[in-house]
Amino acid sequence: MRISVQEQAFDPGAELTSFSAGHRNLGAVVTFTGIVRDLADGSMDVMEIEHYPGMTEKAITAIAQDAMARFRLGDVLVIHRYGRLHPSDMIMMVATAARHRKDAFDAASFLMDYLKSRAPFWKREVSSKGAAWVAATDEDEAALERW
Amino acid sequence: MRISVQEQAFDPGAELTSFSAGHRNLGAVVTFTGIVRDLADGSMDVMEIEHYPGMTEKAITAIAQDAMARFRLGDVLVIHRYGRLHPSDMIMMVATAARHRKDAFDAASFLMDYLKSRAPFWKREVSSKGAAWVAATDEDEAALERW
Amino acid sequence: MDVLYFAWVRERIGVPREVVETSAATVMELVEELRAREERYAVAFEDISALRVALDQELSEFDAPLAGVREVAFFPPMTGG
Amino acid sequence: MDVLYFAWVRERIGVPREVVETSAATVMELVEELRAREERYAVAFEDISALRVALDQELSEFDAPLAGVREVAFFPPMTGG
Repeated sequence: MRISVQEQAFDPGAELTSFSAGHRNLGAVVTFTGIVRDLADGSMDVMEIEHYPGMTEKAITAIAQDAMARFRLGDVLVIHRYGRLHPSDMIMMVATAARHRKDAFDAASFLMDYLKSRAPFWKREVSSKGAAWVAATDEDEAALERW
Repeated sequence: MRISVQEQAFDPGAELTSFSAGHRNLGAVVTFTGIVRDLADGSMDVMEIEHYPGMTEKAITAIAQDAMARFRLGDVLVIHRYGRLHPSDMIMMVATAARHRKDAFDAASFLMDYLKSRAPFWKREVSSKGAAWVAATDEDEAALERW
Repeated sequence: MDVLYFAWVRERIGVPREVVETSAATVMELVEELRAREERYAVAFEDISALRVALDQELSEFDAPLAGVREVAFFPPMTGG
Repeated sequence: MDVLYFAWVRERIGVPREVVETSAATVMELVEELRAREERYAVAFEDISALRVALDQELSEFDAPLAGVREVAFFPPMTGG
């Protein structure tokens, strides 16, 4: 299990390569990569991601441990950035490895649902027209209910 | 949309890097990578994957088009190998890109469920103790019913 | 008509493909003709529920008509992914 | 007690963290004390349903006791991922 909360960019491809290498007993690797989306009118300059140092690592570790306990997983990776990002930058990534595809898929969805609403990050979209905090959605909160 | 049925090895990391590059409007990329699992006693020498040239490409293309029609996707990638593989080799990969994570996850699961039971591949596990064709499971057939 | 065999169906019949002259109207009639030919066909087609069929590279059913079909393939349930 | 603010709560209050001397027994009592202090706190804590609280870096509830707590953080619903 590896958790990284970092300001610097990461390479999802290189992460997938090292995460999936050398497994003789895990047949399924699932990844999710989150990418900064531009605003509808293409005006975004920067996405600022604020977090709560200390709590962030603890919260993500607890979510990852929960995933390891709920699903039959061989390994978990979570990388999440903070700081100033731009459209098409990679914000975060999760990877799960399991013997069977259902565990790998379910665990990756579970991790994303919990990271979305339970990891202390806040996003602010800055464009030439101003800045606005991204609001949490009822849909994201509701997504937790299926687990 | 890219479909590749190939004998040669591929690099899932490099594929993820090129698949996820440059999207300003797709926030979510999901990948599944299938890896050859050894037999329980660690005795597998080779996994031979046979396919039906011509039909394979058509069947996978139809499955990918179905995914594009059912989910709000920006892009789909499917790579599937045939020939002689060894434990820990990458057999196949799917990648999906969408605005939202649910579409990307659902489409990747859908693709896997259909590739498993509706793409004309057959696997044979060869070990020092003999060779056996991998049997389809009721579970894999049942997985199609949720779509 | 080209008839193709894959996986253990191919192994039992001993060839990956062959040209078959037939006036069978349906897949099932073709199966009956093949079964009657030789023991190896009878063995390969013993349990139809364990087999799948594709007509011109599209999955089909054993009661499907063969009119206009150029390529028939028999194989066990697929195990991709 | 260290009190931390994040995102628009931080913006409204104007500082990311401060030390608060309090004898509040619960989070809600602390919120009432802060609201009574200055307009910027009243504005930040206007709608408690739009806020979340963490005690010593664990998500908690507004009726939770503060006994033994060293760090309280207030913030809007999280938007990770």
